[in-house]
Amino acid sequence: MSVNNEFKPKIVAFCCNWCSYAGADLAGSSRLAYPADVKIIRVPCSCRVNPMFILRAFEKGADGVIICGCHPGDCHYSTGNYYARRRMTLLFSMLDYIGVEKGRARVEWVSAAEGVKFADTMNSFVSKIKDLGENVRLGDIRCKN
Amino acid sequence: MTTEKKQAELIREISGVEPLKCMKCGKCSATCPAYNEMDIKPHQFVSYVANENIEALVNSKSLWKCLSCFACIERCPRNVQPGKLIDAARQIVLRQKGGDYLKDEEIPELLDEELPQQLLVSAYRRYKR
Amino acid sequence: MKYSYYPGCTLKNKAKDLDVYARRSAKALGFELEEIENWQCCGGVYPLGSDEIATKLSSVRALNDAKEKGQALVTLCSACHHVIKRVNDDMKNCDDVRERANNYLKLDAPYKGETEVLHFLEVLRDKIGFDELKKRVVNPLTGKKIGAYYGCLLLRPSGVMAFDNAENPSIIEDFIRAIGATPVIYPYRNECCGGYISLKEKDMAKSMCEKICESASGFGAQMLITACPLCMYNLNKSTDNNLPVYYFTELLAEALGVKEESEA
Amino acid sequence: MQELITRAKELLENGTVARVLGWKIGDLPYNPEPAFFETAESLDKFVYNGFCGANLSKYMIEASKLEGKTLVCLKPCDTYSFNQLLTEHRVDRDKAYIIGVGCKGKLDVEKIKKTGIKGIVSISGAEADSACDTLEIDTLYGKKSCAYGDAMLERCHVCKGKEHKIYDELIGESRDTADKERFAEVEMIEAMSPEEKFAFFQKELSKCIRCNACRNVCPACSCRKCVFDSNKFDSAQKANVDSFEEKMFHIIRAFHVAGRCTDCGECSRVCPQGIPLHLFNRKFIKDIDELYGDYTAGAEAGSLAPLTDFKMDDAEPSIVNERG
Amino acid sequence: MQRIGVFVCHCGSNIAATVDVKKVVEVIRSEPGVVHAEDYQYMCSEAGQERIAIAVKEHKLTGIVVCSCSPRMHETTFRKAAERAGLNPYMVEIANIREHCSWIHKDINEGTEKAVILARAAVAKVNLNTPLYPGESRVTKRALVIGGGIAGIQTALDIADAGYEVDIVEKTPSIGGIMSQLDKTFPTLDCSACILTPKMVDAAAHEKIKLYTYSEVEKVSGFVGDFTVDIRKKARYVDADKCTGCGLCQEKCPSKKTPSEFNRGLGNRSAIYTPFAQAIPNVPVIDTDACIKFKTGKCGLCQKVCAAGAIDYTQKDEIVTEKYGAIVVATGFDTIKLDNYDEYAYNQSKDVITSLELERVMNAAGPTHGHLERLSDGKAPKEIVFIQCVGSRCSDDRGKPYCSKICCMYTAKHAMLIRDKYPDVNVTVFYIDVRTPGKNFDEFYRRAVEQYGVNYVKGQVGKVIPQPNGKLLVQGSDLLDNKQILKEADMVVLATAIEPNKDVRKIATMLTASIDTNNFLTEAHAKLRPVESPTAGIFLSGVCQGPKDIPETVSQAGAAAIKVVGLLAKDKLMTNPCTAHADELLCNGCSTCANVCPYGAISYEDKQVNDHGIRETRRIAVVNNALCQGCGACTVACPSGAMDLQGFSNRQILAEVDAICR
Repeated sequence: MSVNNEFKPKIVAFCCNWCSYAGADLAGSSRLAYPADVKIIRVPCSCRVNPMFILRAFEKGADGVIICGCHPGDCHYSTGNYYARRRMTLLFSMLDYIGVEKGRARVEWVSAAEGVKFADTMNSFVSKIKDLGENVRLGDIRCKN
Repeated sequence: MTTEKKQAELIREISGVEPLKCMKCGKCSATCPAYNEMDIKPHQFVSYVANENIEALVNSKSLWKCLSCFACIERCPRNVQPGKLIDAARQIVLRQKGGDYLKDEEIPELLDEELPQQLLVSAYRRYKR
Repeated sequence: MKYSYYPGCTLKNKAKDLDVYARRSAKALGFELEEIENWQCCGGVYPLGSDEIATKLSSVRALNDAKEKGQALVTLCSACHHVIKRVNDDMKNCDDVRERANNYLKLDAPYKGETEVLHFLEVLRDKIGFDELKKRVVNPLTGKKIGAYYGCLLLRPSGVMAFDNAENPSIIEDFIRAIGATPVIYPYRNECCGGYISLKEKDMAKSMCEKICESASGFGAQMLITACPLCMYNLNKSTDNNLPVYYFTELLAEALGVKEESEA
Repeated sequence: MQELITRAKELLENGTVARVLGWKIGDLPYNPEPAFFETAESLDKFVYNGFCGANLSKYMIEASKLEGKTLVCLKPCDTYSFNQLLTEHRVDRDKAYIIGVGCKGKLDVEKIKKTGIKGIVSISGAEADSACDTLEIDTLYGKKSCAYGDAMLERCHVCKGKEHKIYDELIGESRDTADKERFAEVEMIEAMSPEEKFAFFQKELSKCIRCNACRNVCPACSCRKCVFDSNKFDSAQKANVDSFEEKMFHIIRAFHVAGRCTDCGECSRVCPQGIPLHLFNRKFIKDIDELYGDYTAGAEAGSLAPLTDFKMDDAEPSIVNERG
Repeated sequence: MQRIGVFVCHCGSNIAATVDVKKVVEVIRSEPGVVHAEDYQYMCSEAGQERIAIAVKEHKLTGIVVCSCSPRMHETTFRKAAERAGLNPYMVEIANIREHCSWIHKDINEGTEKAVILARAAVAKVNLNTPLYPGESRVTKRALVIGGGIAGIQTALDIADAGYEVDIVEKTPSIGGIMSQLDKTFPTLDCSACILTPKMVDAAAHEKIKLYTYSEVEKVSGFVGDFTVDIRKKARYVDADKCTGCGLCQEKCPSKKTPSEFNRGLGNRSAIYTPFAQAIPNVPVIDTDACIKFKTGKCGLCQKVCAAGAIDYTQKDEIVTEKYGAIVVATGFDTIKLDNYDEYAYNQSKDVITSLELERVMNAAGPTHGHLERLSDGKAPKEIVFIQCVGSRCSDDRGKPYCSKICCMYTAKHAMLIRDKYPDVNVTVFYIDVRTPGKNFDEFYRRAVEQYGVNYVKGQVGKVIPQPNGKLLVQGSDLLDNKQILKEADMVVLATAIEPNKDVRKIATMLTASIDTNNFLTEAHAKLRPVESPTAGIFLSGVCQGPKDIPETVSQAGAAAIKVVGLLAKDKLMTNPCTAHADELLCNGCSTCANVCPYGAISYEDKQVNDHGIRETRRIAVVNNALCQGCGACTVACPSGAMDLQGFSNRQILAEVDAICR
């Protein structure tokens, strides 16, 4: 096992089944590498992602959370990503408001055909999270422990 | 790393061009107004850099024949921008000591009455460090 | 309307006509060209290397000067226009160039490509409007068959210059129509005149210009107009006065009836 | 107030309403509490004055299940909450007889105490009919006074207006109280550095004792069972049963009421620890107004809340990184 | 507590090369709920599936985790295997350790570590899985084909021949599509009309096929087996029942200056027109933008001359609503606009034309009656230059990044036909690569070179330069001779890139079918499900899915048809059991969920509930399982958490989150 103590971020990616999960599959079958720090959870649609899931991930020690869905206008369920877009915009704004570093959570639209974009997105997200370093603030905003 | 490899990398860096994007269609060479004056043709600039054949490239006549008219850059279907590559190769030469293509002593005889400053300034920039 | 104006070195010297007629025409059309103070030479060519910075600074200074006055920056010479427009694009879109240039210059506020760069022709097309220009013409150049010579620098690369369709431009033709003359469209109007190559390779530039003139004459042009002193120089070297070359501003001043006006 | 009581008795006696929902005199001069009155006699204990800040609209959820109509006294800001509950089918319009009561700004005894006034025996100048510019306060230590405005709840300084959005009749005068910028506090926080923001909220939130007062009073928190009390978001692996909710409670609560919160300010009013909870809700309101167009929850019954609506060209979430 | 079995697949070396499979098995054994773990070379093989069945029995498994390729590949396989072993198929979860792990990581330690975490997340989820049971929905035994080109016609014919009703909706006045505009077809040089017209007639005459020409799909709702579609029948202003197709109206129409769409704008048509002689139906339409009667109120000549009294200026658009079980998209393609390629002088010279325009020029019914002539002066050309890849394979933002696939072959066809008919005409083809994969294709191209003497030059053209004498100077590269060529030509033909029909985006949105960055419809699987959209009940036929030639289009049309028939042959469909469900005791009845449901699947009922002894009537959300598609929008909108999604429940997803973040 590696002995260097390089920061290995924990990253949760929520991918919609129809576009982004398939985009991730395409990245895989095209052998486009991105860091192993990213772990994907399959959801039917980006609109299935409850802000509570994201907060829970952060609370449990995730350093970054990314939500991927079909491009606006291309949602398999017609409108799901439009709702997700509003929800996530407000949530991210709130996170920023309480002092969580910008960029810990991200939304990207990746279609089933965009394997390259998927890998690029994950690479850039991981490098952003590495820049931000470990997530300490969201671990406990109340700091009672 | 060999010198040529290093130079090839330097050319890529200065120019910001990725020669691997080239699909070898030859549209740059089909476009170039200075084509007939060149020993290494525009499409070859790309393959020479890709193949790290830099020695031949920097010694070529073509370096000093490119007009920087941007026609190859405009028309390249793969956004390779051969014109930027040749300029970067020129920079490699110019940035070396004694690499100037235009010597001060030869200037007076090149001038004439109508010659605009713009010409002199431009030639200085392209030919001299 | 007041614009910041960047004349460039050649317009102060060999290409005075380009400048003088432009100023007179501007006045007649009701806008003012306010020359930037202490402008420095643009360098004539845009430095292509992505690591070049010092060679871009004079353009940035001029651009920032216009920004501080809250004016758009107007150019006349094709080369100056090309360099300044592209440096402006770098300042707007290239983080590295912007950061380094601002580090060097230490301006009051960092310059981020805010200034609108307009060629004089673009002012005529987009701000005055060719229809309006047509109305202002007192001395239409009816019957004159004029070939527009664009050259490279105004048009390419089209993504950055955004001046006109780089392969089939129409702005100068529209200008020619507005001043009452007839444009002659010929395919070499956006081919290179040889540019700076004419300093050392006179024959090469000559043969290129011959092709241009031949094509223009072939399609019936009686004269060419250009916005570039270097194009003018190169074209003049290869044409035997069958096809005179003028700056577009000279014909503009003539059409507006201000050509002979003394500079007051 | 007398007019209100007279009218209430009348409506009780002629059978229009079965009960009255208002405020009852408390054990101290400044703590009237919400109460149902079933008989004309019991209305002797009815009070309506500057300390009747409590928003009665949420009580209408239970009242809607009772036989007969309930007369409910709603201040202008309370009518927004009532409308919002109506939109969400939580109250029955036919079971309510709404008297829109005038409002001259509601008072916060904590603010009076903060000016150094202690041992309050009685307060005059807070009556609904004759609200003065200055409150005269009898204390154990003698007479004191306090400017009405200085004693007002934060929410009254940023009042949405004294127009009742829904009512059957109106009784009593109102007085304009808005004299502060509604989003000034939010903007102040937005302008802070991430470190300052975090320090600010960490300090405030660490005061929370999870007493649920905010949740209980909030008219938007009207769920039959709160998610924090159900096992829907529970999971088998969870070691410490309540750690997650503990930490994220206020953020999640604010998100749950985003687009539905009428900014009534009850959460901050009732917080025993004095946490400015409205700052979360108001941030969402500000974002919604800026990103999706002005929207006031409860201004109109039946309107589509911003989070159940969208536009094709809504801003991308990355806008958060671009702003400020 | 579940009894979970974990099965880790080597996938040959696809997984095993970068994931230590044995180690995954070893580590995962100690996860809560796991009672059995094993690995195998190929879990998806029959032997692999058999191992699952044996383990289910031996270890009394209640849940299964398969660590393998993407669930999009084999989820169904393993669910069926579980079902055969007596488990509910929804007790299976897949940990994707191939596409999301072994294929993208090089370091075996890293890959193994991640595979373990992915497996843990799946185990955590299965611990909370519950058996799910699909419902049933009915199948409307009728199909809709959108687009009436060769793809649509062939699909419709094949479906109809299998005995099912099928409707074709075609936007233009006639079926036939681009193929009807072609002169000859490769690689056998058949006359296009000769092979297409009989198919058009067959389609029109088929008792199971109904044609909606000059019509557009306006609205689509419903789901697989039960779509409801609104079709707008645009007003033709000609009564199709009365019209005899005599053509007199077109002859007499005084407005004859409208560019003919069929002739690619190279000729004109009248305001009342049928696009071409063999049009089906042979009923004209009135173009109201060109018609004098519609523009000025005067004229009315066509009405006067029509003996059948078929002209009706008062006709209105009509909306027809139909039910379908399956929908086939066959919207086809068009050539790109060449405004970004003015170096080829298409806009500057009439003698620079596209290949599709050349088809019209070569066609006997075309603007030049089949004579090869210059459109500027009608003179016979002596030198013709063809330029390949105009707008194709362009990764700049001017053109299309893909190969249009058909150009190499049709250019060889054009070159051959010209050399055959006009032996004195020289033909030069500038090409980058000649791509001729296909039966008899390369032989065809070689014939053009060897037998017909077509001059193929490897290199792209930089500029086409119109000359004062009317000729075109073509400046191109000859990369083999390392020369810049200047060739004087009389005509230049551009092999213009093709792109999906402009309307496809709108249609894809209506169908919620996914579309790629080039506007081609995405297939469910690039290799294994090429004619199905990922959206159930939507099928793809022809170029709307990707560039292809006629033989390929016809094969794909047949494939799409058999998929449709396979669907329509069922009486009932199993519905996806992963639908939303409201907890009665938690539901507030607030309607927030219904506001975000794209399918109108949520309604409210006043229900008697018993909430821990309190009996009362409450307004409760009720989900229609046949309508719900399982997106989950409602679950997040619900403030109380009453609404949850089966198969992707809040607790399941949180369990995955926890397992990953552990």
